[in-house]
Amino acid sequence: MLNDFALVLIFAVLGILFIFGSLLAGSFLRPKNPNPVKSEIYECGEPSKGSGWINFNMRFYLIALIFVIFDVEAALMFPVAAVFKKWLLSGNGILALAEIGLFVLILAAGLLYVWVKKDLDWAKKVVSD
Amino acid sequence: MIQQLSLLFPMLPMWLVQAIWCGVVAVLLLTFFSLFAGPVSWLERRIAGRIMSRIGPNRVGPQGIIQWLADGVKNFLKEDLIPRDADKILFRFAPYPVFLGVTLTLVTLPFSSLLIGADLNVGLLYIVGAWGLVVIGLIAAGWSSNNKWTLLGGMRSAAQMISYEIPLVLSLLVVVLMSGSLSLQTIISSQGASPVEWFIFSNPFAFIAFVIFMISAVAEGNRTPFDLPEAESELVAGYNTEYSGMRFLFFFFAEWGNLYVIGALAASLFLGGWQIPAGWRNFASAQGPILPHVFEVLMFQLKTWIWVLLIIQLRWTLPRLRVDQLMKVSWKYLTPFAFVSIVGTGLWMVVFPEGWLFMKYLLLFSMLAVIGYFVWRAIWQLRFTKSKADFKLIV
Amino acid sequence: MIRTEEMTISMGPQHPATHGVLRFIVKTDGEVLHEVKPDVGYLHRSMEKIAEKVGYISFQPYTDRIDYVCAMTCNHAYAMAVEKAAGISAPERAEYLRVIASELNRISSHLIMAGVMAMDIGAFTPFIHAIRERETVNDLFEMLCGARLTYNYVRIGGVSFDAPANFKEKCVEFLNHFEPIIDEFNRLISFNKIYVERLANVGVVSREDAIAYNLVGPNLRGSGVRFDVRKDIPYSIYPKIDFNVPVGIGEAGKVGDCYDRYMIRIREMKESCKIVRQALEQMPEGEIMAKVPRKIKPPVTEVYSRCESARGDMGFYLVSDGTDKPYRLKIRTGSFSAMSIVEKIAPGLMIADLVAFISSLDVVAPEVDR
Amino acid sequence: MDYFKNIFESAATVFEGLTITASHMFRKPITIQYPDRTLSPVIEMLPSRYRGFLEVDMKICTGCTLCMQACPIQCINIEIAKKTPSPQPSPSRGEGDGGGVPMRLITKFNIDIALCMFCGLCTEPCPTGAIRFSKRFENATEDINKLMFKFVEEGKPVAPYKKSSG
Amino acid sequence: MLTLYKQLPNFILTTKLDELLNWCRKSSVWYMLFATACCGIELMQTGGPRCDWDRFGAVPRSTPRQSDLMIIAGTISYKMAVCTRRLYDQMPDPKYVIAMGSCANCGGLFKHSYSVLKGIDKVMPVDIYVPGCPPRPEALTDGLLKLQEKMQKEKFLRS
Amino acid sequence: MIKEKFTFAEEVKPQAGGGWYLVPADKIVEVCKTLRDDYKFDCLSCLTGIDLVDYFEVVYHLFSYSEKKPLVLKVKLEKQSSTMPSVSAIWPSANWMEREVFDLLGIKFENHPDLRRIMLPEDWAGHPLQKSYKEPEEYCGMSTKR
Repeated sequence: MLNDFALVLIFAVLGILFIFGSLLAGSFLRPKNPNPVKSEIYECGEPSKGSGWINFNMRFYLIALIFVIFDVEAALMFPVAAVFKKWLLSGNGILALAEIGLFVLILAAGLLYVWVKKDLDWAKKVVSD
Repeated sequence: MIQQLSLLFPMLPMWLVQAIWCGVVAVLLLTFFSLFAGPVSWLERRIAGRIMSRIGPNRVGPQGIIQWLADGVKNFLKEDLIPRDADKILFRFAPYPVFLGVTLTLVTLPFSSLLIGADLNVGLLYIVGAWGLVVIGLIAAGWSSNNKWTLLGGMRSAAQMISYEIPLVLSLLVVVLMSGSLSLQTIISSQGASPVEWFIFSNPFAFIAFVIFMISAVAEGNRTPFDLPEAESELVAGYNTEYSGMRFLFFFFAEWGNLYVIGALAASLFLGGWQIPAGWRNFASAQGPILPHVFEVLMFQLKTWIWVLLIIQLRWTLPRLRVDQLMKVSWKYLTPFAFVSIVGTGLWMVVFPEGWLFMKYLLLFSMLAVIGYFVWRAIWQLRFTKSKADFKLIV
Repeated sequence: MIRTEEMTISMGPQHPATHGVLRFIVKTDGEVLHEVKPDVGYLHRSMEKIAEKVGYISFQPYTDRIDYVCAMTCNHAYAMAVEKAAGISAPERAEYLRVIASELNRISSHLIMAGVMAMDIGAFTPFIHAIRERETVNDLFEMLCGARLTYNYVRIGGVSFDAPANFKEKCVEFLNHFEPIIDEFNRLISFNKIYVERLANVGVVSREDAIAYNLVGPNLRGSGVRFDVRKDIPYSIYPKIDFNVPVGIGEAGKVGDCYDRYMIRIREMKESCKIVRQALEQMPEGEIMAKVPRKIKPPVTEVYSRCESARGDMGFYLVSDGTDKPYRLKIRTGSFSAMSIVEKIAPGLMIADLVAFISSLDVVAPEVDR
Repeated sequence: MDYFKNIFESAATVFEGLTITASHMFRKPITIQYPDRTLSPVIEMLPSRYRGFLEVDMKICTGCTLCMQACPIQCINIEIAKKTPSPQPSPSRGEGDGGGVPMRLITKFNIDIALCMFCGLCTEPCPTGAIRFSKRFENATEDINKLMFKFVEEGKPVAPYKKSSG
Repeated sequence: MLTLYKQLPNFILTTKLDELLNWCRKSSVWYMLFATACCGIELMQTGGPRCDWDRFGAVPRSTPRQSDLMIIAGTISYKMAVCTRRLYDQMPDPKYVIAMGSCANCGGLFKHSYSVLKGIDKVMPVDIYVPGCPPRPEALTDGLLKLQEKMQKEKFLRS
Repeated sequence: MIKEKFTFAEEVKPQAGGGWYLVPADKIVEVCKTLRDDYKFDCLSCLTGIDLVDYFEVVYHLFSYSEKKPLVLKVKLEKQSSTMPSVSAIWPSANWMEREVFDLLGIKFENHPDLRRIMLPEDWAGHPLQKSYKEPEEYCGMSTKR
């Protein structure tokens, strides 16, 4: 088992080396003529006004928050799902199903709550000043 | 395998043999990835050309087949720009997770019953996790450039990818329910070679799960109709607006690599992966130990490429969604249906522990009917404008 | 409370969605727009000043460049203005040829609009299909007058060339080929659910706004005003031809949304096909050019002539002082007023909607700037 | 109910779109593979009225400069020198210079193709059809000076064509 | 390393390498989506099905960062010239410019105009001039082929 | 009909072409408002200016969509002041048209919400459609000669 993860690790290292190596090799060959305009931020041919680093709209964070909740719960379901078949074969299928159903129901209720609260709607008015 | 190898080189310590073996496999997979992503970009351009009544690249090499090589070398020789006001460290960092996120999934893709980088027992979770790396890269690229278009692109990609990860994971759960394992090899071996033994046709809810999986996987891969992060007509080039040369190429690489990952996952999770009919297996085994694997690999590739081609065609057919519609599709359509399909599959398995053969055949034949209707309809479309399609005035 | 900052983005002059060189200074908090300020003039070529310098006949090729997507109607409008001022009337066959050329060009212009609209929504294929059909129209024009884009075909007092020998057959062949293509185009993109959802209820221009902001042509009709210069202030041979004027009915959403404006163009292409067919049938034999002096010197007068271009009511306001050069030539175009409404409608839309809204107005940069 | 209608409509229209693109994969591209893989050169496919680069047939040019006057942007530049006839016959048109009468010679006939707008206003007044459109359209160059077409070589003036003598 | 390479004399390997790299570069000319006026429509048609620049590996990119070729398609007014120059500057090297049509070549028919730049070569170096008003797509393709010839002849690594 | 309501409006009917009404500059807002509200001229289809060397003329082409008829108003404007009231409050379409007239002819409109140059860059000198306009030798370091 650990072997397999070693492969993943080596793969990751090699992948990083691949990118780094090709960028490094390229840096010997490619031209480099910087000038002040070239290193400006591109904004459709006009000089850029202000920084791009701003306090971004909350909606994005809201989605992220909902995501985290759902993803964690979905991850929790993986082990249950993995043993579901075994339970089924040992005759406890209905119990397992009830468990899964209950869990999904709670999740769905959560989704419904967010839905009704209109936090899923993109254009919901967010207080801003 | 490793035991046999270490017997071959008794003087080397075990861990070194393992490391070398892993390295070889990794290099092979990376090579495969590069060799896939390049030509598929050429293929996509040719297909797109055909759809648009033009030709596509055909001058570079025979029929333009090494177009991708020229593109690669050109970008290799292109100046590498980092804007003055950008966050330089993050800017350099961004391509790594994007590239790795896609390539790392290759480790667990089973090309045949033997050919697999590593059959992790948490395979599916691993794939989801590795895929999650991509979004980090995209946000990093969007944020670090200090450009407003890239920022919007990065934010969109973040919102999109996390939203579609939920239905994706939930649809994977259906497969886990049916197979009882997270390992991809086990999932494939619990299916069969015949279509009725595939998970996709095992019950109607699994079919819904498959559709959800495909839609959200396309969204994860940032392909049309979900290509908002790099929406060319809205955000110039999205998160990679400021990237030039080689760094840009890695984003590109990842995009086409993603295609393969999506296709391969669809094939192995729902369509029986490398499973070949017993008749073929018997025939092949009689010829030698290699041939069954060749057949398996070919079968797997066939199933994968169908989806790769479908996604390519989809890209050149559909317009793109808006951000709020994108969210709507994910949260209001896909996620509820994913819940339904999980509970439904569980119920189905309790009610029909052996499966219901009639329903399997019904699903299979309705699928075939849809495909048949598709072909008929395509021919009808062809004939509707055909007589005039070759209309040329001056030639 | 987390504060949301606004950011100011300059959209254009080089931006894929701004077809040419329009620029929008956009204030947004991420996706929703708070304020959009169009900044035009990147293609100001001083047509009006040139007209004062070069004279009546020499200005004719310049009118091609006012609205290069639909140059025939510009030619036509200008020729009508000068004819009205100088008291010349073109022979009937020339009028028919003008109408045929104008309507064919309307088709090719609307094709560009429909294709670009699809491209801005994200579908690339319909755009290329539109371009493909446009090539055939260009071939027809190449046969007719030898140029693909800047025709200089409609002249003061007539047209420059008579229809070539097999022009009628080729035209009919093209129309027979083209009408099913519109249907295919519709099935490919116009009726696509994603496309409809992207356009319906987006950028709704009310009837009152449309009139007050002086929208013209398809944009005006999209808001439900039944007004077409060809019908209501008839010119040329349009009274002799039977055609409909499509008006927005809000088939997917509200009246005056982007989808209405888009569908009106699609319908107008079909109407144009009808007009071309009729005109080809009715076209009499005869002269194509009236007697026009080498130097046109209209009397001291002023003329305002209107013509239905692909972008709507195109007006030439001509002040002559009796010499062979216009004293003042004002070109009133549809895109100019269409751009001015962006400021009013855009706040509250999303960036993606703004792109759709601009392309649904079918703005051509040189028509705005001239 | 709208909820399911939306799903159905999306699926149906996407399906329809896919059939159309699929059918397009089996149609021939309409591309004309300029420059080398065409059945005949593109220049031969163009219609007879095609307005390519201007060309001047100096044999029948009368030197009337009507084209120069007609051009709105003065991209045609003709210079005419009035000369008393030299004892030798003029280089390009040997015979028939009515001796003694002051003779006009076209010393320069340049068309700036970089400036030209291909409107056709110059070809219309030409009394003999000497200035006309050819079908040539390809002359991309690295040097903008090559876009100045010179129909009269420097130092080799051409005598204008006269209807009576020709 | 590159400086070292530059000092190498011309011999068979370096010239062959140059040729190979140039061949790759010329086979993948990505042009910027930049069109101002009438020529822009012909530029669209050039990318369209009849002429299809994709055959030569030329695809449009909308950001200057990823493009090699800038096609000045149409009239450049003074207001635009400033932006055009900035866009040109923001393209990474190596970069090329095609002046398409009379307006970009020398102002064309807008030579009477007070607001039009008379020739794009006043603000940036131009590699290829394509005459025509507007040039038909084939003429522009001819320009691309001439540009490819020029690229092939360059000494990329030792310039 | 306009004559009855506004005695100061002067009707001009030249021999060729349509006629127009000459309205004093300070009365134009009043006239336009009445025309829009009472005579259904709901659209200002064209607003432009002419430089007649001695004085400016501002021309209003009105159009009524309900009755489908046009009307032309003209205002004479002395060159010294070249200032007149804006009608952009009556027809929003006048906003940009007046900006264009200001940009190209230099006529200033009072009470205009946003009177800036529209076609030419902000730092451009002069108003090019004036007959006395001379083209500058260079702009931003770019020579204007060929």
